[in-house]
Amino acid sequence: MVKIAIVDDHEIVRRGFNEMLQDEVDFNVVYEASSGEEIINYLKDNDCDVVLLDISLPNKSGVDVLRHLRQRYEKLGVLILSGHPEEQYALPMIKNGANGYLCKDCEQEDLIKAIRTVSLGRRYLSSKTAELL
Amino acid sequence: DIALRNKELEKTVNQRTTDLVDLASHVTTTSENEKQRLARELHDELGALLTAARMDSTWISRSINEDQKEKFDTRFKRLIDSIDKSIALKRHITTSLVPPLLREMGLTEAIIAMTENDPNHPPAEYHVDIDDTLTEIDKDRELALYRICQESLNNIWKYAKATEVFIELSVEGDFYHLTIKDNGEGFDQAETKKGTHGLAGIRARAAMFKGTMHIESSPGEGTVVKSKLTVS
Amino acid sequence: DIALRNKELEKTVNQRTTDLVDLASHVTTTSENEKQRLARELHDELGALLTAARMDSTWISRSINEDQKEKFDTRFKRLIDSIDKSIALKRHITTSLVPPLLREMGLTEAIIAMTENDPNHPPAEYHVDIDDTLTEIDKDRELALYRICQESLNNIWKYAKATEVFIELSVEGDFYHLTIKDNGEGFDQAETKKGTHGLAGIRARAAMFKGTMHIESSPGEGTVVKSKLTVS
Ligand SMILES: Nc1ncnc2c1ncn2[C@@H]1O[C@H](COP(=O)(O)OP(=O)(O)OP(=O)(O)O)[C@@H](O)[C@H]1O
Ligand SMILES: Nc1ncnc2c1ncn2[C@@H]1O[C@H](COP(=O)(O)OP(=O)(O)OP(=O)(O)O)[C@@H](O)[C@H]1O
Ligand SMILES: [K+]
Ligand SMILES: [Mg+2]
Ligand SMILES: [Mg+2]
Ligand SMILES: [Mg+2]
Repeated sequence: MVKIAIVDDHEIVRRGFNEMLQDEVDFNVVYEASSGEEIINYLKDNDCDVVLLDISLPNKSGVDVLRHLRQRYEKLGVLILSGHPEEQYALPMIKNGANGYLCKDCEQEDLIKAIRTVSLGRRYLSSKTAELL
Repeated sequence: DIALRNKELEKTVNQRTTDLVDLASHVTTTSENEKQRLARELHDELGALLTAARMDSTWISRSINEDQKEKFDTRFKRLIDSIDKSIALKRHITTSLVPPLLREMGLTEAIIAMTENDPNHPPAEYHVDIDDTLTEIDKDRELALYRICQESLNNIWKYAKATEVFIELSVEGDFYHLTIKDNGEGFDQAETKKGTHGLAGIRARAAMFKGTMHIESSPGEGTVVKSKLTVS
Repeated sequence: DIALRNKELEKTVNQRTTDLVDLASHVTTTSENEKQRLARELHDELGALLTAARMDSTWISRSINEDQKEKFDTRFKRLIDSIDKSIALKRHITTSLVPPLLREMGLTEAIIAMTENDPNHPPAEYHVDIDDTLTEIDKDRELALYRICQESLNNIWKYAKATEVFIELSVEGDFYHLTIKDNGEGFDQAETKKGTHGLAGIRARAAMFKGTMHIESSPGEGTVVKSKLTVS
């Protein structure tokens, strides 16, 4: 079972991602957080394999959350799901410890593949970004 | 008495300068605030709605019965294409309003991103040297320093024909020092062009933080733009 | 020699004034142009895309076989709702960028529209007196006069607690005279607040057209904001 948490400040977006993962029998969305603070609190008492993390969040930004999680949970897979342009954002996010970067308008297959890859402790990058790296 | 008049004039110069720097900085701040508000509305609010719309339309197009797929195929393609184009447009507008990476990653990453070679700009070698200790710059100064870099690089791309560019940011005493240097064609400062505002804008950004700006340039000798801004 | 120094100082005052007013007006103009570009992009480009997306999604939702309608019902509702909300947001952003009616109906109508009582603003009685002969104002001055009214009314709504507001626009000699007067609480001009931009913006708008702005106010006495701008 891959335990997944979704962090995004828009309910409609969290629900959408959740629905995209429904049919994967080995995926389990265990938590939805609307802020960085919420996911940080959740992970104090619960564990999870992959966090889908938005960059633009109220208060603590996605990058701050990313750095925080990276420091504390070495094995946790953090997959950035962003509305920002990949060309500018993907590399810096990876450098700051993200295990993968995907745009929010990605295809369902890519999302599923990315989660699987990251849950196995590997990195997930689009070919465009991989080339830059 | 002429000496007295002189004193008064000097006072007037200072008052005028303060008032007008104030005015320029108000106007600049208003315009930046407005851009940030717009970017937020577009990126956060509109972004969420379009993401949701995209998810729903792809889900429906996939879940529809095989025997009906063909009938709706072109419509779905067009629908998803419209949403994708809306997302791309939203992204494009947002990037034109607020500096990419600045809010999220801080000044160093944002400046480095500006110097990444881009086919739209003449190629050059960039040397970025930003003091590691500079992590706690406040948001307003961060934006001012970014805009100064941006304007200097724009000038370099437009005029300098430089092959090397140095960007250096350090803190010394009460000031941030930002130096942007190129090895390009340089220019004669005596021949000031009318109706140009880039350098004046840099000067205003520095003045907003009780700082100054200073140019060294002459034809054939490259250009150095040095700004300093108070740390707080 | 002190007389010479005097001359130089005078020159400096003038140069400073020109430079900074020039910069402030440049920033204001750039920002207005940018808003217009954005409003156009949002209205024309994004508007067209969203309208197309709305039409396609309703067409599909209607044309789908009866036996499948139920299965997709909630999804279609949500999809169309997201698109509708995007359209509403786009409209809201566009209106915040460019004055509604100004382009289409001219200054008088646009100002009257601003004074129509709106539940978001404290109620007041408005007296708008705009010289009939003022039909041929150029677009830039029209926008400046509109923005001055807008900012003054914003202040009145935020601070004045006024029950009556007078807006008067006339032309005398080489100047447009715009006076906005309220019978509200007034304020002490000596106590200038830091970090406010509204009145400074009005001053900049007037300065852009070789004009001035002038305030009369004291606590309990209401406020008058008088601006004048050159006719051409
Ligand atoms: N790095 C540079 N190399 C060569 N010339 C430069 C450089 N920077 C500025 N200049 C010269 O200085 C002039 C003024 O620059 P400034 O940025 O103020 O105006 P501009 O770029 O011409 O117009 P604007 O910035 O308002 O679009 C330029 O027109 C150019 O001739
Ligand atoms: N019509 C008015 N009645 C009472 N007080 C006013 C009026 N107009 C302005 N003021 C006072 O003058 C101050 C400065 O106004 P200004 O428009 O410059 O700034 P602001 O409205 O406070 O902020 P901003 O316009 O930048 O959002 C206000 O804070 C308010 O105290
Ligand atoms: K599941
Ligand atoms: Mg968000
Ligand atoms: Mg320039
Ligand atoms: Mg105001």
